[in-house]
Amino acid sequence: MSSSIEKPFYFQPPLNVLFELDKLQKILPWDISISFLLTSFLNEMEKRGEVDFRASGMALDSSATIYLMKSKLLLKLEEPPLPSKPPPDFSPPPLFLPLRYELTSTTIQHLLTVLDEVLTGERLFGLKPRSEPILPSPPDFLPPVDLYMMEIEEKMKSLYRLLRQLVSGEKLVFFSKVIAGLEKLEAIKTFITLLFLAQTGKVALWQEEDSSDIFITLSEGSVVGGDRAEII
Amino acid sequence: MLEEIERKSSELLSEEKLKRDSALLEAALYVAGRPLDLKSLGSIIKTRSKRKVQRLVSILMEEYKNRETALEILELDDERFVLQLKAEYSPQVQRLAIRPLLSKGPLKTLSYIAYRQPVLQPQVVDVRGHHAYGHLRQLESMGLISRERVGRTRLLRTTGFFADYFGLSHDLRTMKRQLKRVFEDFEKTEPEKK
Amino acid sequence: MLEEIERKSSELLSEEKLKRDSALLEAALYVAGRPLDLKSLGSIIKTRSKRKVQRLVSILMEEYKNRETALEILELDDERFVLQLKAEYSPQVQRLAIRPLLSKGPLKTLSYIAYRQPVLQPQVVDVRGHHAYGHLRQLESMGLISRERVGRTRLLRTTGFFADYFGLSHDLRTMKRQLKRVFEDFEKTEPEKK
Repeated sequence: MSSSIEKPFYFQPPLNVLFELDKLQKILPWDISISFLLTSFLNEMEKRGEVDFRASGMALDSSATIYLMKSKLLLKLEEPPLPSKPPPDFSPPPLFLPLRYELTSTTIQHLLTVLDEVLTGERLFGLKPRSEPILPSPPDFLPPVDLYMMEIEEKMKSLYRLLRQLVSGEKLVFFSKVIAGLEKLEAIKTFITLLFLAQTGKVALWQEEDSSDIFITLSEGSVVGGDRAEII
Repeated sequence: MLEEIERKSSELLSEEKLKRDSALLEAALYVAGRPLDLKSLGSIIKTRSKRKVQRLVSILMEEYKNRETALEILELDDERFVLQLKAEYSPQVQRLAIRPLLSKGPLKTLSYIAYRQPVLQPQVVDVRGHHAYGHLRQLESMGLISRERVGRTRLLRTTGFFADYFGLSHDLRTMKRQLKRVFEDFEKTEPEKK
Repeated sequence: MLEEIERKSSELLSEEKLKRDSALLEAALYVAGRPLDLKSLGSIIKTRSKRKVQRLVSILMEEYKNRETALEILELDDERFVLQLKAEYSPQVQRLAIRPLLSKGPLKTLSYIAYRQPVLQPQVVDVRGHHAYGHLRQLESMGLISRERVGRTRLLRTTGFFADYFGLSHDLRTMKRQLKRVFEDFEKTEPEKK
C-alpha cells in the first residue's frame, strides 16, 4: 500500500480526490461517494494505527466542498425545466388564386350616397375646398410670426377656459355646443383653435363614424405631440 | 300538314328556349365570379329541376371545352360550377384584374387560417410572423376571413365567400380534407420549396 | 416534298401562335372587365403593331357574335374593346353581384376625390382623416385614382377606369357636370338624408 515513502497513503486513488483539490474540478461531484471515501480513509488510518489530524481536517474540508457542489447541482436541477419550444406549426403553401371576372355590386348611387356624407363632413369642419389645386404662392405681406403665434395662444387660452366651463362635471363636450350661436367664420376659427389645442395635447378629439359631431375631452396633464386629433 | 308545322314550330320554340336558358346560365356564371350550385343556377332559369340545370350546364361546359378558349367552366365536388380563366393564362393578365390580387404572403396566412380554423389571432401571428397583422386586415377587408372578438383576442375563421371563391366545401371538415389534398398536391409539384 | 412539309409545319406553328394570342386577348378582356385600348392589348401579346391587335380582336369579336352567347365583345368609339354581358341578360343575373367594389371608407374617399378633382392629397386627408392614406394606396393599386407629384405633395385625380366603371365621361369637365347633375337629382329624391 505505502509503496512510496514520499507520498502518504491518502495520495493514492481514490482517496487522493480528497487531497488534491485540482482533481476535484475535473470530476463530476455525482461520481464521488463521500461516505465511501471517508470510511476508507478512517479504516486505513485505523489499520495503520496512525492518526493524522491534518489529513483528517483536509478530508473533512474537501468532503464539505464536494457536498456543497452536490447541493448546488441539486438546486439547479430543481429549477423548473426550460419549456422546450414546440416544433413550429405546419405552415401550408399559399393557395392558388383563380382569376375570375366578377360583377361588383357598387353602383353610382352608392358613390353618391357616400359623397353626400363626405360633403356634410367637409361642411362641418369648415374646411373650405381649396379652389386652386396648386399650392398658393405666398402673399406679399405675411404677418410677423411672433404676433400671429401670440394671437393664437391667446385664443387657445380663452377657448380652453370656455371648454372648462362647459365641461362642468361632465366628461366630454360636444363641438356643436361650443360653436352654438356663432357666425360661420367664428365657428371655423374656433375649430382651428381647437386643433391647435389638440396638437398641444390639452384636449383630445374624436368622432364616431355615424355621428356628425366632434367629442372633446380635456386632459389635465397635457401631453405635447402625439397623434390625438384624429378626424374620421 | 298542319300538325307537322305545329310540331316543327314547337321544336323550334323549345330549342330557342334551351339556347336562351343556356346563355342565362353562362351570364350567371360570368357575373357571379364564384361557384354557383344547381339551386342558384336553377333559380336563374326559373326551374327546380336539378337534372335540367345539370344537363344545360354540361352542354355549356362541353361547348367551352370545344372552343379552346382562355376560359373554362369547372364542376366542383359538390355539384357547383364556376367560370374562370384557365390557370395557364393567369400570369400574363393578372395585372389587369380590378381587385388587387393577394400576394404570396397573405395567401400563406390565409392557407394557415383555413387549415387551422377556428384559430386564435396570436397563434397565427406566432406562425406567420408580425407581417400577419397587415395580412389579416387585408384578408378581412376582402371578405375572406372573419375576426370575432373573444375576450382580449380574436378568433379567426374563413368566410362562406372564401369557400366559394376557392371552390371549397362550406362544411368545415370536408373543406379541411380538400385543403389537405391541395397542399399535398402542391408539395408533390414543388418538392424543393418545402 | 420536303418544302411542302416545311411550309405546312410553319403554317401550323403560326396558326398555333395566332390561336394562343387570340386566347390571351380574350383572357385580358375577361379579367379586366373594362374597356382596354389597343396599346394595353398589344402589351399582353407583346406586340406594338396596332393592326395586328385590331385584326386579332376582330376575329375574336366575330367568334363571339357567331356563338350567340350571353357575352359580347364590343368596339368603342376610341379604339377600345370591352368584353361584357349583353344588356338583355343583365336584369336576370344582377342579383348575383353581391360584393361591393370597395368598402365604405375607401368609397367615401374616392367619391370626394371624384367630386373635387384635381385635388391635393392634404385636402383629402383633412376631410377624410388619417385613414385616407390607406384608402389612397388601395385606390391607386386598383387603378381608380392617379397620384401625380406636385412639389412636396400629390395631386389626385380619378382615372379612365373610374369613369368606365361608373359610366361617366373621360373628359373631366363633362364628368364633373355629370356627377353634379346626378348628385343634385339624387339629393332631390332623398330629401330625408340632408
